[in-house]
Amino acid sequence: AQDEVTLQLKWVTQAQFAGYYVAQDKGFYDEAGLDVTIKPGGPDIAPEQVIAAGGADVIVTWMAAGLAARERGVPLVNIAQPFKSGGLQVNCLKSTGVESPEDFPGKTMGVWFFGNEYPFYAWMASLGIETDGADENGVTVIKQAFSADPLIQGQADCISTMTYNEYRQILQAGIGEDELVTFNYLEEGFGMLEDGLYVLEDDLEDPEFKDKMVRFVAASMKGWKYAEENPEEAAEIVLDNDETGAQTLDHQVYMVREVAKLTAGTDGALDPADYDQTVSTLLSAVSPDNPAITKEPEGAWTHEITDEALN
Amino acid sequence: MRSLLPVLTVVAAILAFWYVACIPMNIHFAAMQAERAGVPVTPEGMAPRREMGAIPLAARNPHIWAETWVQDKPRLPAPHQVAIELWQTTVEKKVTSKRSLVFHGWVTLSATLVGFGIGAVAGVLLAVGIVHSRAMDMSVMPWAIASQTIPILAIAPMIIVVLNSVGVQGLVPKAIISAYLSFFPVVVGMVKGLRSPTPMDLDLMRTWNASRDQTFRKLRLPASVPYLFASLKIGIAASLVGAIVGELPTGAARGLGARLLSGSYYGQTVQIWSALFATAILAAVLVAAIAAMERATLKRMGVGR
Amino acid sequence: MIQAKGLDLTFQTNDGAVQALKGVDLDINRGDFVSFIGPSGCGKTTFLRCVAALETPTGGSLTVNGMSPEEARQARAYGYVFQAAGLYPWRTIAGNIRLPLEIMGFSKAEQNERVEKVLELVDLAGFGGKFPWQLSGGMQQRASIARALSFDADILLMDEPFGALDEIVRDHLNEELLKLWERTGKTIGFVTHSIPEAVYLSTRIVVMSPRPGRITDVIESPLPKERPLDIRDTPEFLEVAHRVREGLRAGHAYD
Amino acid sequence: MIQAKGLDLTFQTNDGAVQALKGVDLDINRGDFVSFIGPSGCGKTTFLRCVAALETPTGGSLTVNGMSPEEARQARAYGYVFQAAGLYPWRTIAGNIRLPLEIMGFSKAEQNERVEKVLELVDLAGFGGKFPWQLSGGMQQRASIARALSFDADILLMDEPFGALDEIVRDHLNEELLKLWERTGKTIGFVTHSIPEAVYLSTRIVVMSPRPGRITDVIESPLPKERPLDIRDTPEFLEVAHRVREGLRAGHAYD
Amino acid sequence: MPLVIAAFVLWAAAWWLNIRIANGPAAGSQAAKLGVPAIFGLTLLAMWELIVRGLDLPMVILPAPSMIAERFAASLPILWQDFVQTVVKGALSGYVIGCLAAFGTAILVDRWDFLRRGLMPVGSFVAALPIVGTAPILVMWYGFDWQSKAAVVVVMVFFPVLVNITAGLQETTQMQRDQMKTWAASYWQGFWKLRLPAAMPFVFNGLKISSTLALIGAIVAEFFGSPIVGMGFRISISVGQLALDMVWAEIVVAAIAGSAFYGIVAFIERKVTFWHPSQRG
Ligand SMILES: Nc1ncnc2c1ncn2[C@@H]1O[C@H](COP(=O)(O)OP(=O)(O)OP(=O)(O)O)[C@@H](O)[C@H]1O
Ligand SMILES: Nc1ncnc2c1ncn2[C@@H]1O[C@H](COP(=O)(O)OP(=O)(O)OP(=O)(O)O)[C@@H](O)[C@H]1O
Ligand SMILES: Cc1ncc(C[n+]2csc(CCO)c2C)c(N)n1
Ligand SMILES: [Mg+2]
Ligand SMILES: [Mg+2]
Repeated sequence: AQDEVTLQLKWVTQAQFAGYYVAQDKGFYDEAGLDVTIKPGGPDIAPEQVIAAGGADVIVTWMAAGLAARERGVPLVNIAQPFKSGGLQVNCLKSTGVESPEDFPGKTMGVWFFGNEYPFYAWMASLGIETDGADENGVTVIKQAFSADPLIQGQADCISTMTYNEYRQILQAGIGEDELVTFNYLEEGFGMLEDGLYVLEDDLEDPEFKDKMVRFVAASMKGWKYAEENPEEAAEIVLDNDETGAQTLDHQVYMVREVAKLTAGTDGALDPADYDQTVSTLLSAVSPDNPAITKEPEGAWTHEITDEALN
Repeated sequence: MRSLLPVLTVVAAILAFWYVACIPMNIHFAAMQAERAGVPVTPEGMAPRREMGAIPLAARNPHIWAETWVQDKPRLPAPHQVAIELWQTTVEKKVTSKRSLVFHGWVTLSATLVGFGIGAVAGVLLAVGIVHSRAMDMSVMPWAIASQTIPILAIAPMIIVVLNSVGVQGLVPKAIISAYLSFFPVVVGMVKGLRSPTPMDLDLMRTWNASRDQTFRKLRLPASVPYLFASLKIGIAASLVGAIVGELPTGAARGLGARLLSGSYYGQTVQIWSALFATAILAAVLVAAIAAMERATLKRMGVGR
Repeated sequence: MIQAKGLDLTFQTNDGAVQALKGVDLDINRGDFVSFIGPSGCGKTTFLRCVAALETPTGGSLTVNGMSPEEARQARAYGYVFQAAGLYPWRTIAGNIRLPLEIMGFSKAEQNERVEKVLELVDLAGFGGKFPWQLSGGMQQRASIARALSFDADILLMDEPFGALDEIVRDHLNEELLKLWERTGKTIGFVTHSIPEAVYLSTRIVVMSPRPGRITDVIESPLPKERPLDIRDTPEFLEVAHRVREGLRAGHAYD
Repeated sequence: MIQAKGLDLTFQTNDGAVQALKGVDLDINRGDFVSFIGPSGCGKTTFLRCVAALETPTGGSLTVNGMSPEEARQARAYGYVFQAAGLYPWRTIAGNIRLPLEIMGFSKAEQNERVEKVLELVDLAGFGGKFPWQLSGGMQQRASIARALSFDADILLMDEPFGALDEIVRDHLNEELLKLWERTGKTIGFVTHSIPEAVYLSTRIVVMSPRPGRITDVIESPLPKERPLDIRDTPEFLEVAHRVREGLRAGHAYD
Repeated sequence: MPLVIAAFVLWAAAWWLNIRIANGPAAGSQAAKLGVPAIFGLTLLAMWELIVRGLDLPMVILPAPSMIAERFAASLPILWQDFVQTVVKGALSGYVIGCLAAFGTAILVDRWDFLRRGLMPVGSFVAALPIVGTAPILVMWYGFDWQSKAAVVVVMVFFPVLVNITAGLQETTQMQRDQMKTWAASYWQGFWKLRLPAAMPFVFNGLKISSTLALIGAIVAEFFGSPIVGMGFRISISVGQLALDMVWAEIVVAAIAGSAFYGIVAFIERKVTFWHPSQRG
């Protein structure tokens, strides 16, 4: 019989998770003897909470959120890191006069919360910019809903976007690339590892579970490779799996291509240097606003799975 | 149908206002597109227009008004856009299609109905308990009121997660949230109804030496029926809201709630508005269904005139 | 039949105690038609409710057929008719009359038979299938009397049963009630505000006065059992009515 | 004063037309006390409402003080007292009596003066600060009469004003009303169901009968203006009462 | 497990106590009226604590009441800020605007029956639009600060209040209206002196229902975009940060604020409609 695995995503069904859907659809999981259930996420779903409650075996989340959960008693361990680089960026309208981070004070900035706010606070802390209101050394932060509307509607000077999603929505709304200023967190030195696979530490002690995960990671990476090579087909697969019927093919094709840029350059094994960078960035900006972690985490990642899976 | 003419008048007024409102709402985008297409707009250039209020801009560019009613992702879609989307996603799509509002409506409806069933039964039972036990009356009622001041959207995710952890998922968690919202009006109405017999009615039962159970079945219960239906109508509307709220944290998978949400992620306002209207129509249908049951029941009871 | 000795009843209310009945002595014999009359608040209703075990006296003794009122209630010793007909709108007239029979566990066949009989008795044969709101006020009140008669209790307690009806309908029902009483020989306790009604119907008229509620006069009626409506214009009748009025006025303080 | 000639009023209802008044001829003179009596549905209320311009007749003519009823209403020619006291529970007794005065734009000072005066007139001095529900039914009804008197209309129309009260209170109010009428010399139209009440109060008794609503008899009272309550036991009184009852019975068909 | 059993034993004991009090001689007293629900509530809390501890539930699933209380006490300044933002600025202003608008509309609807028959069905349809759908739209239109929250609240409370006021204004009896007519009262005299006071019990019914709606609406609207203060904001980000104790602390604030809001409206109702039989006891 097939071994059952439940995967909880951090967001709704879209090409951001193409690898998993492709692996599912192309039978890679099947071949690995797995029966995988992929649960889409959403704005009110904390995958860390779902796994703590036993609702999933493995989750996709961002490392900052994963480490924060670990400090709060959900012992998450990173077992694989399909995303080598991050797609999170800040976009500002040129017309607001922003050219570099020095111009931020006095501006209104849209930030994603729900565990996505950690990189932003770390960046602002290092810039010495306060986040309690617009004046000569502070910005007004608003909790941006998960869309690009605030920039398009002119409610914010700068907003958070993902390269593979909201950025295009801005462009499609008729705002030209030449009218935008883009700050990439990675380039600014505040990149944090995005979509990784995390499981509960205790589960890893079970050899059977480990074996399942080895097969899961191997099959998933196969899915990611396939998606990189066949963007159109991958987008179709995502579309088939989107139960809301809200996605459009051309957007998903675009997204697969953009996501491919993020998964490029890794076989899925976590690069400890990236991990260290994420941790040191987080620790550089500990504050009540930014309660991600307060001390160096231990045992938050392992190569045990990827070593076997990707031999 | 004395109300037909007034209703049509009001609807016409709303539609007219709606079309007019689309102009300032969508004028900035329309101006930009027009400029790209080479149509002259005043003032020229994005930046000065951004500075300008929507109404002055609209006033100075009447020739592009029509463009505000046909955009793909407008701030405010025009009525006909919503109507067309509704038509296409209900009638023209196969009901099994993921893009069919009938499909999503059914997902929401099934959770609504199950939740409403649970909520109504729980509400009636609680009301029976409250009417028959002073202790329950005194202790439960204040907390039932307080329970309704809790923002359901805040605890819905927790309910989903907790139920998920014990292996309950799919329709049931949504139904429970939906039940949580619908039980309260039913309790309140049913308590009122069960207490509606006058002291005289109750005394009469006493003179016949009726048991508690007989008094309940032959007096309190039938007397409560009109109250029950009144509160069921409120309850089923609340149920629908609950089912939709419950859909938000279930992974935005299926249902009208998921449709509302996913529409907002991609700026698809037309989709949002049509899901909204679909919900309101569904609510109206559900309430009308209860009202029809009410009429039939009361007529059978001889109370309806 | 019904014996009250030194009956007291004090209600505890928010603003102090209300003495609704004080030292009420009264004997009602089998077959009597006793009317209670007196100004508002003098305890007429309260007395009837004590008899029906709907209130518990706070002093004195009260027996019904030699039992306590509570035992008599359990034994279903009386029918009670209120001022408002109090028919259930969701039951037909027949259904309403059947209700106490259902509760008391009569067989279906007997229920039907009795319903028929009492409908006849109150002149409503043929109306069993109607709903209460399809009937006039007077007809409703007759149905409510039929309901109280249906299970053949010995004692009929009526609290202003015709208070809400207009005088002509009321006259008519008075006549009917009198015939019914003769035919069935029941013991009737009857509360009214109307002097002519009390005099016309009763074998005995109990005049009460308030604060505290007590009996001020008990008047035996010299009128014959056979009483056409016209009797109300006879000197004997007026004489009794006068006595009742005097009794009332004596006990009544305007305020 | 009030003149009706061939007055007709037909209500259009769902199940056909109801002829509430048919060919009503009546003259009421200044200072008359006219009672209307008749079975339920005979059009007593409807007639009073026509006079008060609350209904519009469908035929015939009706004048009040030589004006149309509508003009008389605008001129605030009458006070109307309904069966229920209809006092506003959120106003004190004085506040209720002041209400029509406020509406008619009397000055504050005059309002107070008039309120005091009519409270005295109906024997409620000192109760102005109470709320209606703190008073007995009889007192409420007196307050409602005071309210109708407060603005000194010539005509007082009363639709079963004492119907809801018990007989003793009613007797008392009848006496008071009679005194008031003598003192003020107002013209009074009075609807009642009670024969003794009608006979006791009126200078003229209008007997009506239903389907269609019409006047069947108008009885002039031979009683003197001065009427102690005891007058009701005199042969003259009984004689009039008997005539009224006969008149009623003639027009009344039991159904 | 013993703790879980203890929870149920405690429950049985408290229930028994409540039955004793409720059916005892002191049942009508003020102390009993407060004591019985208090005992019930405290029992629920104690059971919650015992069960969470007994089953060793992780905090990120369900924090124990003691933890919530601790968090509550430690976060008073934040909770206060959030309360001001959401309740005072968002909910209250929206409530006031919504109620006033409903009042104005009710007068129009009351004067022109045509409008009533047209507006009421359409209004009930519009009222059925779920706020989870309308809130994002209103945030898009009115911005991220409290104005959009107030707008959501206005939309939520408007119709229930309108329906109740309209029903209330029709509450007068034919007799009362006829009486006004016999005094030749004008429309506005009849409105201010008769119909409005008579409508008050209904008006307050609507105001009470709306008071809890207002609070929920303001909180929910913050889920769809807000500044970085507010109860809904705090709840949503705290879930993301797995600070469930904070989430519950905010829920406690919401429950207290909601009950208090309701209580205040009910108190004013008692003062204004002192004359209504339901208030006279
Ligand atoms: N349940 C009660 N609690 C407190 N007081 C009561 C209660 N029932 C009656 N009373 C008081 O007891 C007194 C007698 O009341 P009762 O109803 O017997 O009078 P009644 O003669 O029937 O009057 P009415 O003619 O108005 O029906 C009154 O003062 C009344 O207020
Ligand atoms: N608004 C109305 N619409 C239709 N029919 C009406 C209306 N008002 C009265 N009627 C009918 O007109 C007739 C006379 O009614 P009216 O109220 O004048 O009688 P009444 O003599 O005052 O009776 P009661 O003694 O019951 O008060 C009745 O048949 C009644 O049903
Ligand atoms: C459409 C879309 N919007 C934002 C993100 C960024 N992001 C990554 S995970 C996550 C979920 C937060 O609950 C978010 C918002 C995304 N990936 N896709
Ligand atoms: Mg009584
Ligand atoms: Mg009448």
